[in-house]
Amino acid sequence: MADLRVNIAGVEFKNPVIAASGTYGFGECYTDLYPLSKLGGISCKGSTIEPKDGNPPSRIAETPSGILNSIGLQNPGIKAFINYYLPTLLKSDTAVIANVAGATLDDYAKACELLDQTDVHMIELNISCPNVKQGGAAWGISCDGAAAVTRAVRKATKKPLMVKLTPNVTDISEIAKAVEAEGADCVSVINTLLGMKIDINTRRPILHNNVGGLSGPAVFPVALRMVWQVARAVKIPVVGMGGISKAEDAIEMFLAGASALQMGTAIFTDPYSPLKVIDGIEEFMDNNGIRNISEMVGQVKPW
Amino acid sequence: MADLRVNIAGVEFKNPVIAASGTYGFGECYTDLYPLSKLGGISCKGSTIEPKDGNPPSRIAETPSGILNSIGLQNPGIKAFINYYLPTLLKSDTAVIANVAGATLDDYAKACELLDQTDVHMIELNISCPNVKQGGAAWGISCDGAAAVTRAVRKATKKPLMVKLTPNVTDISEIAKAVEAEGADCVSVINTLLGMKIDINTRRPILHNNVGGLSGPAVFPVALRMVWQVARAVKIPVVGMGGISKAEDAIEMFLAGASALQMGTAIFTDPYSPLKVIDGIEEFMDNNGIRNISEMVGQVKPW
Amino acid sequence: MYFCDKYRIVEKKAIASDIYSYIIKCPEVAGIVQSGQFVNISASGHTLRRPISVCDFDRENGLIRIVFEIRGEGTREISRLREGDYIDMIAPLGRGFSFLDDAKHVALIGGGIGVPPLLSIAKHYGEKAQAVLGFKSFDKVILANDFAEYGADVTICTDDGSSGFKGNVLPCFENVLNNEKLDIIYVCGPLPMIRAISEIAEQKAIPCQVSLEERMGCGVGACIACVCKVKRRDKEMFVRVCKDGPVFNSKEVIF
Amino acid sequence: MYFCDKYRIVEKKAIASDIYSYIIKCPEVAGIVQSGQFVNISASGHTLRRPISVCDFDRENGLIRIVFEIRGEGTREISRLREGDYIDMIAPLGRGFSFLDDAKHVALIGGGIGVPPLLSIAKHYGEKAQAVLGFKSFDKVILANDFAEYGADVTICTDDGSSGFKGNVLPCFENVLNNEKLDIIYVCGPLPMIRAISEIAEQKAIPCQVSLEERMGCGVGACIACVCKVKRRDKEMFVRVCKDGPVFNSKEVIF
Ligand SMILES: Cc1cc2nc3c(=O)[nH]c(=O)nc-3n(C[C@H](O)[C@H](O)[C@H](O)COP(=O)(O)OP(=O)(O)OC[C@H]3O[C@@H](n4cnc5c(N)ncnc54)[C@H](O)[C@@H]3O)c2cc1C
Ligand SMILES: Cc1cc2nc3c(=O)[nH]c(=O)nc-3n(C[C@H](O)[C@H](O)[C@H](O)COP(=O)(O)OP(=O)(O)OC[C@H]3O[C@@H](n4cnc5c(N)ncnc54)[C@H](O)[C@@H]3O)c2cc1C
Ligand SMILES: Cc1cc2nc3c(=O)[nH]c(=O)nc-3n(C[C@H](O)[C@H](O)[C@H](O)COP(=O)(O)O)c2cc1C
Ligand SMILES: Cc1cc2nc3c(=O)[nH]c(=O)nc-3n(C[C@H](O)[C@H](O)[C@H](O)COP(=O)(O)O)c2cc1C
Ligand code: FES
Ligand code: FES
Repeated sequence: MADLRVNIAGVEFKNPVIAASGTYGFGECYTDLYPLSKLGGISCKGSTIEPKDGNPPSRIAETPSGILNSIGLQNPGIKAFINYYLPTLLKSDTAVIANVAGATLDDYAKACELLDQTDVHMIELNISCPNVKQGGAAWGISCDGAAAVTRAVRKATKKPLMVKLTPNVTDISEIAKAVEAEGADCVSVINTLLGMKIDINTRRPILHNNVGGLSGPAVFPVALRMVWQVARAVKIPVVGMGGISKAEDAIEMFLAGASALQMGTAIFTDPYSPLKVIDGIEEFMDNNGIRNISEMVGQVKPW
Repeated sequence: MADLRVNIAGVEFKNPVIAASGTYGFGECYTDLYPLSKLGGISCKGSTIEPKDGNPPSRIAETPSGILNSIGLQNPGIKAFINYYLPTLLKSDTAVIANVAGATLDDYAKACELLDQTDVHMIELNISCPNVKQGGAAWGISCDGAAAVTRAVRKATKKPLMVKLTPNVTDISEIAKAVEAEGADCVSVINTLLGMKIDINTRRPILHNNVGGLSGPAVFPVALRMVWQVARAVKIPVVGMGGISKAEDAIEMFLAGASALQMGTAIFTDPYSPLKVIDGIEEFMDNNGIRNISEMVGQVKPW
Repeated sequence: MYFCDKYRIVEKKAIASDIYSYIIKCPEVAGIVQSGQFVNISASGHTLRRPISVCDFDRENGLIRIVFEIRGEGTREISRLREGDYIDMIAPLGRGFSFLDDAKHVALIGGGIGVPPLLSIAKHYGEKAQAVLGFKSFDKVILANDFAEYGADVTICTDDGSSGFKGNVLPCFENVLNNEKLDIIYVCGPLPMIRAISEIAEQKAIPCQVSLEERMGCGVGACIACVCKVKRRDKEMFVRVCKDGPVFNSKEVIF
Repeated sequence: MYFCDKYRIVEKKAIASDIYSYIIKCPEVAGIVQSGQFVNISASGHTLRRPISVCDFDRENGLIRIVFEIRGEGTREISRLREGDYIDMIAPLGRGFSFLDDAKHVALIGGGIGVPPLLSIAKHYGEKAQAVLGFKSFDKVILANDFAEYGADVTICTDDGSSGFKGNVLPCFENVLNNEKLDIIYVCGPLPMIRAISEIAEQKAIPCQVSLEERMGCGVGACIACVCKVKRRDKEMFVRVCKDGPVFNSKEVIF
């Protein structure tokens, strides 16, 4: 019998499948179908120190095997998260990751200081939101910026810290090394690729923000490559995501070096997909005599 | 009646659809279906100063709405191109673009010097091949590198010069500005996104090169965004490509700022797709009272 | 409460040019669905589902009916399903219309493919309902008989006059307004139409419920993609069409 | 010369577990196709086509036959086509087998889904052909009768012995070798099998033609994706399986 548990930076996940930030709200929207406790964990919708309105609609568009979104970090603010959503989440028998975004170092540090006082299991630092000028993307695209945020936050909290990297860079492994050096406990790879779609009749971008983040199966090959590159560059665990929609994708991610996974867009297509992936991983492990996820992590044999 | 002609850097194309480098060989492989003269032009398989073997197979893999390739610039060398393929191509009543790759500045300059002596209509500089260590990608990912290659080649030839940019960078418009400053007559956007795929049973990357370039409809949103960014950053024409498979994609590219297009992967799916796109563009123009492609170029109205 | 499952299409009909009506056997959904709620349908080969309003339902027989138009590749794919095939949907979703217990005269104003969600309101109010339904042209007219069968007084308009009155729904609606003291108005259709009717309702101080559309990601409230702007407690804010709507009180919507 | 069009499937048969045989009406293709050539089939929803060998052809009636196994999503999609449906293919492609005019004894060695392309060779040589066909197990055995009907002497092997001889094709092939002086050998199947037979052929100085597989992009020679390594004029080089092959002289292939 395969053991699906993974331990990332001291946090135990009952299985390696985590709902990706921004696609699962605060865990309350899918409980009609199955309890949150089925998932390894949930990364909550990105929170900022103050409440945020987000971008005007339309905020989403479909593309071949993918979607573009430009939500723009609409959220009720970190205090509402802590006071209103977190208590329920902590009772739901799954690992809870707070996802934090901000414009200034101070924003990030303050939000994490507040989280430090809670029982949240982990903090994911979004330094890569492509949809708001001040959503952190400016931090995430340079080693210096990424290092600065990590440093500021590392001082503010002892919570296990996961830094989420943007794929919109020339060399993602350099950024990963920079945040590792500043004390990140793990990295999540990848956030969305910046894309665009235009309505040829109105001649306007479909997204009111003009551009948005591409996710879904279309980006999987890019995500896998980046997970592979990052996993070879750093010693801290890598949480892989970007286009995972089936168990095979999950196994590829493990082999490339991911110790756990997040799934987002696939949930829109099929809300049960995380459970199917969990089952599929277990089946694959049983069929191949693999007892522990760790036996697969990073085991790709490059040519 | 719509006029489909476009003029890019002094070269006249009878229509804006050009076969993308590496996907149409030297124009000889699809003539059983229709003559090359139906296309606006052809960008030939990338040539290097010496013949090149390319990477070991497998060299191609399918991904959701896309493909990965790692051909590795297998080609008979620039001299064979000039002596053997070019003469026939020049008789085929379409615009002929030589695509050049290299490892050193000298390679690029020498190949372009040789081409300068020929009647080829345009040179496309591939400084972005992700599939060979020395395929130019190292040049294409920094402004300095891109500028250096462009400068070296600009000295070697008076031919209209198109520089092909890689999407695997943090800020593609900076690179575009750098090559514009060095005398590039136009830019082509984008080459492939670096990706990966793993066989979960053998635990080996499917591509023998481990990683390869992602193309096809999956990348269209990223390509469109980059065309838009580059077109706003430079004054020289932009030739758009990356995932174009239908007339609607073509119109989106024009609106984002492309003056002409290249199509590659879609030809594998349907060899007639370039002709269908040409017809579709014409139909759209007729239906919308557009007489000239230029009336659409860059006409997206951002929010 | 909602479900996500595959349900059998027990009847498929092409009811107008590019417009289809499906009756779907889904007792658990039919048992709880409310007027104005919607279902989110998986379209083969597509990453996002397509939201379609529930047009009618039959709790006893466990059936719901949807009516949709082919607008793009997703709805085209859904239209390829055949009688007996299974349709993959998340349902029922959203907040539907609410009814006034003591209403005597209600107006249902629908435009094009905004007409279907109004049908189950007509069923509720019977002869109290006046339906003004606008379409592009005669070949797009749908459900006129269904409204009439439920007792509604139906007026048809078409843009080109090829069926009923020529022009949009506004003149006919003004007519209704002049003839009756309306207790409530329900509107669904193109945004300009909704906006125009809402303004009139506001002027005349008639309660008005509108059903809005927006591009959706999850359809269940998780992604905050599908927002519209409303004013609540004097504050403008984005709320979710899929969860906080699709039906809103017209007075709070900022168009 | 090749074509790219949609052609009607006039007969579809499931001939073994997950293995299908299609007979396709395509007079222009059937008129020029050669043994060992292949067709490149569009699989709905997939970016790349799937190469499948021509198994047999009937020039008079304008028919070709293909036999394929479901190996992944693309072949599964193709297997969903029904009799009467149209199949979108580019055909005929590649360089096929060549025949020896004065051959008296030829061996056809096929493994699994490598068996189909050998059938039209059997047709050519009739009783001169000895076919050794290997499969995983009895439920994967295909075309044995077809080879026999064309006059070939057929030996079946299965890995698990559930049909014919137990084991791979090698022992049976050695048997044939010992009994006859072979003029030429044709091989198609898994690479290890092709390699083993090629080595024996080389030792015994018997001409040997092999049909190779490689992942393809264009299928028509344009993209240089599908290469294999060969030695020509003392130089090792990559040549295209789709255009320079799929059939090669075993001596030149560097496995
Ligand atoms: C709550 C709600 C109820 C609806 N009820 C009905 C109905 O009863 N009958 C009916 O015919 N149509 C209805 N629609 C509209 C219907 O959802 C769209 O026509 C459909 O999504 C278009 O998909 P497509 O693939 O054909 O078009 P495409 O343009 O190819 O779709 C591309 C993307 O845009 C989205 N999209 C496009 N148009 C709309 C739209 N108007 N609203 C929301 N998303 C859109 C699609 O869902 C998809 O994600 C409703 C929409 C909403 C939000
Ligand atoms: C010249 C040639 C002739 C062939 N003849 C036959 C035949 O007669 N009958 C038959 O059943 N099969 C034949 N094959 C193999 C067949 O092409 C593959 O089984 C099929 O492409 C697998 O596609 P899939 O979508 O099912 O698998 P997937 O693994 O999902 O395919 C993914 C990608 O890999 C490629 N691929 C996977 N396996 C192979 C393979 N073995 N060879 C080439 N590409 C592959 C696919 O084409 C596709 O691009 C032939 C292959 C070649 C090259
Ligand atoms: C609608 C939507 C909203 C998102 N919001 C956030 C967010 O608030 N914070 C964040 O770090 N990532 C956010 N993301 C990115 C996802 O967490 C994930 O990195 C990305 O979608 C790639 O994974 P996928 O292909 O499985 O969706 C969002 C993605 C989507 C589609
Ligand atoms: C098989 C293959 C080979 C390619 N070879 C080259 C090349 O030699 N030189 C080059 O500049 N681009 C090459 N490209 C990139 C294409 O020209 C094009 O930039 C890319 O595929 C994106 O366009 P598409 O999505 O329409 O294919 C190649 C692409 C493919 C798929
Ligand atoms: S579509 Fe996700 S919140 Fe409405
Ligand atoms: S598949 Fe393109 S050259 Fe063979």
